[in-house]
Order: sequence, then structure tokens, then C-alpha cells
Amino acid sequence: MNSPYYTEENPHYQYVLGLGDDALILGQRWAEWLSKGPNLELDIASSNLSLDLFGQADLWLTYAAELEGQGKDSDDLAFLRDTVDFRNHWLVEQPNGDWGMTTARMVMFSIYQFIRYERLSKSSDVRIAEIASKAIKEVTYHRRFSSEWCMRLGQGTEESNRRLQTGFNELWRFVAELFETPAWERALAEDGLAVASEDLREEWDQAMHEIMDAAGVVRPETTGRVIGSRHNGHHSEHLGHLLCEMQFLQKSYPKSSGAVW
Amino acid sequence: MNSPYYTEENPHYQYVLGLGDDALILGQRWAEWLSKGPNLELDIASSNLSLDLFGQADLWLTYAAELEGQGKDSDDLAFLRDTVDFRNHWLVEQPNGDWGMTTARMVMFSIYQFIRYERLSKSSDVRIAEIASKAIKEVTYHRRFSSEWCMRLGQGTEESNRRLQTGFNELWRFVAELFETPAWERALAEDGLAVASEDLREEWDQAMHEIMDAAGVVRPETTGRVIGSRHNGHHSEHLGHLLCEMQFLQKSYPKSSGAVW
Amino acid sequence: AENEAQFQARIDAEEFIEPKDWMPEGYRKTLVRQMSQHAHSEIVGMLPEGNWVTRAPTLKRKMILVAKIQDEAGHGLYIYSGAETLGTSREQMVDDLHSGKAKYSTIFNYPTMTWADVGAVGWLVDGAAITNQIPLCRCSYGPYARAMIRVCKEESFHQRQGYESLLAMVKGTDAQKKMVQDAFDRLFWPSLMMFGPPDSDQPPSQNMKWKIKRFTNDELRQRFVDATIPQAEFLGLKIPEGVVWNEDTNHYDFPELDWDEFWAVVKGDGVCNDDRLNSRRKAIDEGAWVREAAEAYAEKQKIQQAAE
Amino acid sequence: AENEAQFQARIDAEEFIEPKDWMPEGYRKTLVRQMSQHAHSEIVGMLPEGNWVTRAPTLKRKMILVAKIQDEAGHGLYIYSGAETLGTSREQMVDDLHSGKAKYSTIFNYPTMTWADVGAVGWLVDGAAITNQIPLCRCSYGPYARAMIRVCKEESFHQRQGYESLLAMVKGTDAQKKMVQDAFDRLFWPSLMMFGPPDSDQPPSQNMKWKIKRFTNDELRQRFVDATIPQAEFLGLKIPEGVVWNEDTNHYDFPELDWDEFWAVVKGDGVCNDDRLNSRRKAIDEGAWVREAAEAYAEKQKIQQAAE
Repeated sequence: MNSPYYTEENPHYQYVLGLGDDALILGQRWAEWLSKGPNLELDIASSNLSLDLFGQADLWLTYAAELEGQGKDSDDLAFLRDTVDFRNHWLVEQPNGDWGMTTARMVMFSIYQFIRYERLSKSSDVRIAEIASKAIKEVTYHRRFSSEWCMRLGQGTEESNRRLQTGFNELWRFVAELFETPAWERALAEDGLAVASEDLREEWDQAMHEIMDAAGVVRPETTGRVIGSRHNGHHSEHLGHLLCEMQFLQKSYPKSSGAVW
Repeated sequence: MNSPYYTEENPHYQYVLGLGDDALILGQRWAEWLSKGPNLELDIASSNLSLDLFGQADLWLTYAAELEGQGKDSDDLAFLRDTVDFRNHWLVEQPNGDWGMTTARMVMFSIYQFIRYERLSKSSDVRIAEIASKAIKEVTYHRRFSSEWCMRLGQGTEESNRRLQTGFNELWRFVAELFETPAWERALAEDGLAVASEDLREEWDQAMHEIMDAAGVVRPETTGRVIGSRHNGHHSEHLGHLLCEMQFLQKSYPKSSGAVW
Repeated sequence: AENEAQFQARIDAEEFIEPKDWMPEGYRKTLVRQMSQHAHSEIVGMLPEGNWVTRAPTLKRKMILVAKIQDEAGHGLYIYSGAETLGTSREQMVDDLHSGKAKYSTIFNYPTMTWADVGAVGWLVDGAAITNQIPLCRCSYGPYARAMIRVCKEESFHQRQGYESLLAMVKGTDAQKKMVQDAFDRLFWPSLMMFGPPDSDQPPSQNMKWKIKRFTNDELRQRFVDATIPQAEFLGLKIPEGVVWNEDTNHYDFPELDWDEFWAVVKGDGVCNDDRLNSRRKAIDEGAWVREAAEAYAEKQKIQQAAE
Repeated sequence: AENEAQFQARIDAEEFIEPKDWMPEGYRKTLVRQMSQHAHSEIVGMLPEGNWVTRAPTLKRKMILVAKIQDEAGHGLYIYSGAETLGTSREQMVDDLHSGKAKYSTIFNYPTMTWADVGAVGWLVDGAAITNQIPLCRCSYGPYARAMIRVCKEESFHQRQGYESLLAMVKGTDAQKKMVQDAFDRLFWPSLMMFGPPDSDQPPSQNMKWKIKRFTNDELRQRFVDATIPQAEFLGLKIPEGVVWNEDTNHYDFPELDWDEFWAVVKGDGVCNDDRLNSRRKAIDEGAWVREAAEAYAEKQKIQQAAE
């Protein structure tokens, strides 16, 4: 049963919007680490990740706005939608938690992004292929950075292994949703334009298997049930609070009132 | 040197607005404790305090809106202003911190409110006297509640005394600002309408002296310098983040667009 | 066995069993489990509403929500103290909640995604709870029945306020109407699951015999659906697929619930399972030093008074 | 004493002193104090900007601010490692910061109340820092001078971006113009205090003799005022009371600064003193287990490689 926010219209726009929202929300979570990291080197690393992700978000959301065809720009999409209009995966909107939770999330998602971007760089849509080919260079670093920290924490001390394991335990419930594939996404994939999320599952499982074994952490079991869908505008409770901070200025001094930033 | 937000116009409105903002922002801080308290009894106490304060805020802000004379209501004032338009004391906008910080703040401010409301219940403005006489019954409980907890923490364990002391140490910098008295407030006081904040100092110092000695905590020294002023629209960095959460819905679905709650 | 027969006779005679009366161990166990699960649900139920208390759109809605959360904490207290009369301490029950041993109603593992969810929780979740609790006002165990009488009164007040906030929103913008429809679509089925698994899954329950339970899960669920669908229509909402008025039975027919989803959430796979338990653990852990200080202080006072 | 004379001769000959060269204990001490205070200011300076990074109004401004904060962390790193060449470890310097022993520039104890403050910090605070740092590029201690050359380049880039964001806002709504005027009014005087107490308060400083300091506090402050006021006028801002162009001296006259405020903030009474130190301590304390894990892992790798 689909929600009032579900639509099969303009799937090309919806697909690109999802890529943009993933990068935007994860970029915001990494920006929250600035000046709060375990040391200066990690504050610098967090800003690198955040900058890459905001850059990707700007490119995807600019293209999405063009595909939507209502004269919007990337800022309109980023700052004027409510949770029900966002199409990011639930994993990226979860709070950072401690460095163990943050590392677990980034391992899970940077591997997913790497595999997705690898295929998208061969997309039949030249614009998608272009953005993906640029982004995959950055995501290669994201994957290496988070995998290295996964090893340090997994094999470091008993406490760091415990915290990393807790991160995977609490985030694993969001794995199934990474591979949810609505019919319109499958159709786009058949045209070579997009990638069907479920086709990424095998390679992702394989890569996760390797890094988690090497790091000495156990794969949690979950029923794999996805209750709700981001394509229905559904999200966890965390996205709404993130938007309160991110969107305050544009909503308090709307473009329509002549505000310029 | 006054800021672009300083005005000597409609002091009667500004004074009542300040009373409303103090209650509103402190009410929001107490609402943040709901379901997060050390036990169920304190969750119930926090909701009592929060309810009382929101009730006072509604009364003061409704009256302030009338005095402003621009057809606004208490919600317009609470949900549509930015930090520069708020006139609450800096002490009430500080984060809750732990139960020690929260207790220190509430001791400092409930005693201030008690003394202020005691005098305002004899205001020449019947409306102010009415609201103050109702509010002082509630604030009497706020004062007793926070003083009891000040004793428990101060005389309880070495750790609770340390945390309570840290609360006073970090919040004491905001004491001087409680007694800042612009010329227009002094003029209103001379008409018997308002109370000049600096006239509350002596009684407040005396009451604080007693409770802090009894609780076994030391009065921190500060230079008493107030840098900036709430009458200039100046605040600490914490009010802005509080408004992001509090105002999200009214700013995302503006009354002007026909939204009804 | 002789006790047993006498006890059953008192139940059949509709007498209330009191804490000091003799009772079979099974009766005590099932009541402690049910009352502690009920109290846990009240406490955990504060969290999805607490998620919006700082963002309520008006001062009036804010105060209504704070008062509702306050009552839930109060309900939790009565029911915990009711359960304590059966010999288990509140601390023990709360430990079981935090260790995951004790359960709470699965509905609270669903996220309150929008402000309309807060109204829908009041309308649907409090509505289902009331439908469940009215019969409990005549449950055979005295302390539980008395707690229920008071809880029902306050909860019907909250249910009306939840429904009333949706009534206001459906008169607002299209975006608000959509929000209410989505909240109803999402929370309707999980609130039906609050009545527990279908009777077909359940062995004829001892609880009915002991008059802890007066009606079966399906009977109460049907009563709730029949009351709720007309209210949804009054709000102008689209009715969920498969829910159809049956002229003959004078009830609404509705399709089989998705019990796989129910058991997945019971198992811990709901979107908010971890958020809820982590919040409860965090509140209790970070409050430990406060409770210790209060105890130490009370001790010192006692010693002082004794000395005077 | 013979070393001393030789050392002074090298200074007078504009030679760079390197870590391995002989230096008077006073020279080492004052450099460690100044470089660590400079590094601390870069680190603590990340916090008032970090306060707005999650609320930047556009993606472009967000990325510019993230890049600025990143560079400040980088500057902090160079300067700490520069100071380490004088024999004090970064951990020791950071401990002194957290214990309150070591200071950082008082400007960072002022709150960034609005988004316009972020632009004003870029324009005024980076501007004052650059005015201070250009002469440091020829400071007698080699590692410090080389760090400054790189820092100055990046900071002038950030200063322009800060000014540019205010240029955009003054073309916006009245509310935005007011925000920029208020930010300028509030941050102008504290940024003048970044140059330190007036020369009249200072004994003729050994730092000048050792060519660590090339110009006096008042000379640098004057240079900054003369550069900043025209920029404020270009933004259409009202100029602070008492700041008047002096035809004869070809400089702006400006009133005595409020040094009581300066010393109150140094003493810890600024609005944000506690917020800043608490944030730094929290980051380092909560990161301890991460650093320990990284060390333990590196150890295991070494042992493993040695075994191969």
C-alpha cells in the first residue's frame, strides 16, 4: 500500500534526487564532527569527507532540479523540502554516535557508494556517468579511510572492538533498505540509465564479509524486514531534527522575501 | 553604543515581552528533560515546571502582542522571531547540562522570578499584577523544588557536590545580566508598572547566599562584566539552536500559507 | 489444590483478589508479566511523543503534549507500584526492560515521522489502549483494576486531544491533509497489532479463566476497528484497502494483519527498537549519581533527626 | 654570554635561527608560549565557525565554511609541529590549553550570534590575524616564519570569502543589512584587541630585539583600522563612533579600547569561555579510546612485520 508521497512519475528525477540526498545528509553528518574529533588529523579528515559529499550533493541536486523542470536549484531542494520529500537511505541519516558507530556506518555506506558509482560511471545518461566518474575517485578514499579505521578499531583494543561491534549491531537493521528496488528503478536500470539497488547486494555482502572478518567483528542477524520505504517519504526520527538545523536560515529568511546569501 | 535592534519605543511592550521570553525559553529547556530524567518522579516534576512556564509564557506573550498592537498572537511571537528579537535573560537559554547544572540554573532563576513576581503582583498595571499573582504560586513551588534538590546534591555525595558546584561556576557569568536595567525599565518602575532589575539584586544575593551555604557550595567570583545586552538583541550561541527545533513547523508551514494546527 | 479450588471459586464469584490473598504462582507470574509490560509501554510510549515536544507547532499543542507525557509517566508509576504488590521491585522490572528480557508494546518501535503522527498516536494508540483497558477495570486483581480505572479516564481525554489536533490539520493546507492521511495509513495496522496475535494462534488462555482477560484479542480488535473507521471517515480520510462494512455481521471486515512484521518488530527489527532502549538506558545510567545523592542525603537527614 | 652576543649578531644580520642552533632560554620560552598560543587560537577558532557549519544558508557557503575550518585545523598542526622543534610536545601544549594555563586569542570567547557573524569573523578576525602574521613571515625563528608564509596565503583567501558573504547579504533584505551592521558593531572592537594591549602598557619588548616581533601592537592595530574602515564603507555600513579620518596623520583616529572588557575576557568572563574549553576537553576526552586503539593497532602491526 503506497503512501500519498509515492509516485511513479519522472523516475529519472527521483533516482538522481536519491543520489543527491544520500550525499547531502551524510555530508551534514560528517560536518557535525568538525572540531569534535578525537584529534586534529581526524577533524581534517572529517572536513575532507564532508566537502566531497557536499560537492557530490550539489552536482546531483543541480541535475535533479533540471530533471524536475520547475526552475529550482540545488539549494531549493536541499533547504526547502520536509522529511517526506527526502529520498536518502535511512542509514545515512542516523546520528554519528561515537567514532565506532561513525566508522561502522561509513564502512557500510562507502562500500555501497563505491559499487554503485562504479556501475553508474557506465550509465547511458552521460551526465550521471560524468558525476559518478568524478565521485568514485573521492569515494575510493572514503572506502579506504573507513576500512583502515575499521581495522584499527576492530583489532585495536577490547573497548574499540566492542564499540565498533555495537555500531554494526545497531545499524544493521538499515542494510535491507539499501537494496530496496521499486519497479521504476528496475526499469531505469534496464535502460542502462540507473542501477537496480538489489543488484549491488552480492558484491556488497562479499566486501562487507572481508572487512568485518579482517577487523574481527561479527555480522549481526536481522530478519531483513524493511518496514516503510523512503520512496513513500518515510524516514527514521533523526532526519527531521537534522533538517531543523540545516534549513533554519532559508526558512526564516525565505528567498521569496528577497533574502540573498 | 546600541545595536540596530535597540529601541526605546513602546517600553511597556518590551518589558512584558522579556517576561514572556524568560518563561518560554526556560519552559522549552525543561521540556527537553521529559523522558530523560534520573527517574519517573523527576520526569513528572520536569513536565510540571515546563507546563507552568509555558502557561506563563502564553499569558505574557498574549499581553505583549496586544501592547505591540500589530494583530499578532502569542504563537506569532514565540514561533516567528529570530534570536535578535528575543529578550530573554541569557541564564535561561543555557543548555540543561546534567542534573547539577540544571539544578544550579533553576535555583538561581526561580529565586530571581520569585522576587520579581512578588513585586510585580503589586504592579500599577492590573494585567501585569494579575499574571504575576497567578505565576508566583507556581514559582513558589519551582523555588522549593530546586532548593530541595540543591540541598540533596550539595550535601549528598562528593560527586553530586562537585557537579552542582560546576553548574554554579559555569552559570555565574550570567548573574550580572539578570540585573541589567536600561533607562526605559527604570522609568516604568518609577511609574509602579514594572520592577527595575537592579533593585532585585540585594534580596537575590541574600537568598542565594543562604541556599548555597546550606548546600555547601561556594559562590564563584566573576568580574560581573556584561558584554553585550539582551536589549540589543544579543544572546549566547545556544538560543539559535533552540529556535531551530522550536520553530521548524511554523516556519516550514507558515500561517500565511493557510496552515492550521 | 484445595486452595486452588477456593481461589477459582472467588474468581467465578467476581471477587477481587488482593495482594495479601492466596493466589496460584501462575496467576502471580502472568500478572507481574502483564502489569510490568503495561508499565514499560507507558514509559517507552513517552519517547515517540517526547520526539516532538520541542517542535510542537503552537503553545497550546505544546502544553497538551507535555501534559500527556506527564500522565504517561504517572500511569507508569501506578502500574509499577501495582505490580510491586506482587513482590517484584520496580528496579527489577526496569532492569528486565533494559536487558531486553521484558517487552513493551511494539507500536512504540515505529517512528513518529511527522507532527501528524503525534495526533495519530493520541487517536489510534491511546484508542487501542483504552479499548484494551476498559475490560481491565474489572480484572480480577484489585490493584490492577483500580489503576486501570484512573488510567482510562486520563487516556480518553488524551485520545480526544489527539483526534482534535488532526481535525484542525485536515482543515489546513493540502500538505497537512497529506500528512494526516500518511500518519493514519502508517499507524492504523500497527495499532491493530496492539491487541496481540490472532485468537487462532493462541491456546485457550488461562487468563480468561482467571478473569484477568475478559475478551479475546480478536473481539477487542474488532471493537476498535468498528469505532475507528467512522472517525477516519469524519476526518475525510481514505480508508485502508480491504476494510469493508459487512451488512450481515454489522462489523467492518479487514484483511489478515502482517504478523511477520509484528514478530520482526518484537524481535528487535523495528526502526526505533535501539533508539528506545538506548534512550531509557541513557536516562537511567546518567541519573545514577543523582539517585545516589538523594539516598545519601536522606540517610544523613535520618541520622541527624535521630541525633536530635 | 659569549653565545648570547653571537646569537644577537646573527639576529641583527637577519639570519634565521634553526631548531638545532644555540638560543637563549628566554628566546625559546617566549617562542613556545607565542607559537602554542597561536596554535591554540587556530584550534579554538574552529568552534565559533563550527557553531554555524550545520546551519550555513546555501551549499556554496557550507563548503566554503567547511574548507575554512579544515584549513584552521591544518594551521594548528603546522604551528604545533613548529613549536615542537623547541622541545615541547603537542600533548603538553594541549594539556596547558585545557587546564587554562595556556591562553588563546580572546576574540574566540565572543559568541557567533548570527550568520553575519561568520562573515564578519572571516573579514575582521582573519584580517587582524593576517595583519599580525605578515611580519611574522620574517620572524627570526625559521620554522615559525615558514609556517606563517603558508598560513597567510590561506587566510587571505578566507578573509576575502568572509567579506564576500557580507557583500551578498547587504544586497538582500533590511533584516540582512541589520544583521551585517550588528555583526560589524559587535566584532570590530574585539578584533582590534587581537593586537594585544597598548604599547603604553608594554615594557620595550625583548621580542623586538630578537626580531620575533617586527612592529608594535599599536602600529599593527593602526594598519588594520586603516585597511578595514574603507571596506566597511564599501559595504554601506555605519562607522563606529569616534573613528574619524585624520587628514594630517593620514590615518584613522579611534578612541581608547575598553581594556577592562579585554582583561575580563582573558580572566574567563566572556560569554563563551566555558563553552570553548568544555568543547575542546569533551572532544579530547571522548576520543581517548580511539587514540589508544590506533596506538595498540600500530604496535601489533610493528610486531607482526618484525616477525615476518
